[in-house]
Amino acid sequence: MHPPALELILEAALLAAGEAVSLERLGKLFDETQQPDKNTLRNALAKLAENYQGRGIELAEVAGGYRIQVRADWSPWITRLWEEKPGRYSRALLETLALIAYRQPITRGEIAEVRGVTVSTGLIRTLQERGWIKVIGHREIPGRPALYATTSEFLSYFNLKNLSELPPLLEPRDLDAIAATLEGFKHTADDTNTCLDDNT
Amino acid sequence: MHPPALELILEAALLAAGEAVSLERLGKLFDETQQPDKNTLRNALAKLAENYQGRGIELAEVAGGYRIQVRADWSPWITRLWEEKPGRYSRALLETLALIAYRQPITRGEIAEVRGVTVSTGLIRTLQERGWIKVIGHREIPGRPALYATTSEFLSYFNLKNLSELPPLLEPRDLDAIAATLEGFKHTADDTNTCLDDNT
Amino acid sequence: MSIPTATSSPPDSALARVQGKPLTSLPHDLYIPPDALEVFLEAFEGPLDLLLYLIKKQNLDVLDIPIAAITRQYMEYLSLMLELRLELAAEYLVMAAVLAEIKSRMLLPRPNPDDEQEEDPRAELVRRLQEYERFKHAGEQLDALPRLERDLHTASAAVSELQHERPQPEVALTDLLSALRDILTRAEHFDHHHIQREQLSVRERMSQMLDQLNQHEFQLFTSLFQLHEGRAGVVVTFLAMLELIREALVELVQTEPFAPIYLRTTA
Repeated sequence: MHPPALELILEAALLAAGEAVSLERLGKLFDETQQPDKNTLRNALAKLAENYQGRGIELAEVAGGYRIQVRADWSPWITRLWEEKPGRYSRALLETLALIAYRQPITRGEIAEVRGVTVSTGLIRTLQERGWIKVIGHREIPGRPALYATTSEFLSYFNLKNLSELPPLLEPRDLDAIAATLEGFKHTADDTNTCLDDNT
Repeated sequence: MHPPALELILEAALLAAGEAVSLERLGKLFDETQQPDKNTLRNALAKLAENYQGRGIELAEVAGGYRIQVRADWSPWITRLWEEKPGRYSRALLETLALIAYRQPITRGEIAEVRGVTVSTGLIRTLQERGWIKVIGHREIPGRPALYATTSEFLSYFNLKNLSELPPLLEPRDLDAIAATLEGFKHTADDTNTCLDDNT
Repeated sequence: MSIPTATSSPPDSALARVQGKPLTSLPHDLYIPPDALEVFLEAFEGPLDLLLYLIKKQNLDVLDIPIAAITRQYMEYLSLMLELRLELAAEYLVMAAVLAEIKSRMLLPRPNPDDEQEEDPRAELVRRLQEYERFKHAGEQLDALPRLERDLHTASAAVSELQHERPQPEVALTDLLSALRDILTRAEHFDHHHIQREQLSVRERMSQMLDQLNQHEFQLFTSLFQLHEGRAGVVVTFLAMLELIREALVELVQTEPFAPIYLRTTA
């Protein structure tokens, strides 16, 4: 059989994998003597992405590599495939996950300090089993608490390439500014806008 | 969003399913008032099949319905995706399987309750794809959660005739002793009598 | 400090009855149907979350909390939660103490009004509230990101057995057993006495019976017994049936006295 176009081989491979595949792994589909270099692979993938214009699928680059996925705005049709509704995550889980994502590496105690309530063991275990967080060390303080960080599975699951793609955190007004504001606040209580995010 | 062409919706659904989908199930992707009839669906599928000419994937009609699959003669490129060693199942998967085996029929919620951790959809799907568990009904409580039980494939994989041949579960300290005798377990399966245990 | 208790609420007209007792201390600005109250109160993620709610609800700035008013409202909610016997995290009570302390420090005259070093007693609380709010917001943003299984679905094509040489992980029965041992040592409430040899055969029969009943709508009671299994088999079948009925998975149907009894799934 005459070798087909590179992008079609990659398409078949990505669909066969059914998960994100790294460039390295895609390169290894070929005999060593015929392995396309990364640029060639990237160009072929760009071509593939173009083929998907106007269709329900798209090529996405996430932390784990490249994957073909159904576009988010097509999910109304897709979710009807399954009787079970996708799980919802509790606020406790999402807030804990956010703290680990933005503040990694972080201990359970440090998470509890910010949230004002203890972090349950079950919640941490759920996050570990989903493969979203892992222990990457211990803080050298009494008790040697585990330090948690997010994984590339976490990024891939949320359709992100890296941590810097996370939505930006609200900027806090720094403490000196807070102190200053507190001093003069009574006199300058001029604006009624109490939103924190107009922090400029 | 303007509704896209029917064959593109079907393509997205078939690729999201990753397995054969029946015509009935495809029809149910649409609102009842807009459900295309079977002929319309078949025509759209034929169009889809045409799109795949010369590509690494094809539309196939199999026992369970229609599925998109990788063409057999493209395997040389695909098989290398999986040249690694077999992975290992996670602790979460083994615990879930153990609970289903010993406490069937059981819902995901009940498993989560005992384990103290939610059970991911992916984990259940892995066990189903392995053919070790199946849905045998639904509990009549809000949400009608599926009831899982082990299959005969599960029994034959572990070389058991029936569930009562699973090691009995007593106090945790007894488990070591049981584990020690498990090595010789297969050889003591003495008779071919397939009826339930007669040791009472 | 004063920790509010269920009896500390002032008498008022009863707004709702909780476990037979009149509920009198509903915060005056809280309009929630009594049956939704518990759900509402349980939804708070902790004292910081509750405080943020009280502040936002009144359009106040986190940076300038009227500490006396907020403390009073916080205590009202807290006594309500105690009255409803919600499982209160200890942190709620700690926060009550913190608020009371700040309140009393605010009342003290400053030794030297020009002393710049003197920190506002609220500063630490403000810092914590701000910090919590950032991550509460971050959690919401995370939830709004498109994610697999809900918004995105990985596309995959079927691969035939021949192509698919991916070896499956092997599992030994000992792995299964040690997994179960882990659960047992972890979950004390796990009723492991129910897992015995006889029980397992009952469990297996329950699965078989449900499977059977799913395929035929009605099944004659007597047809479910396999006489060739002997007495033990009949007992197992009967126990399985009782267990299925107890768990409300199947029901017995009899149209009139002495008529044949049928089983069907409740589904």
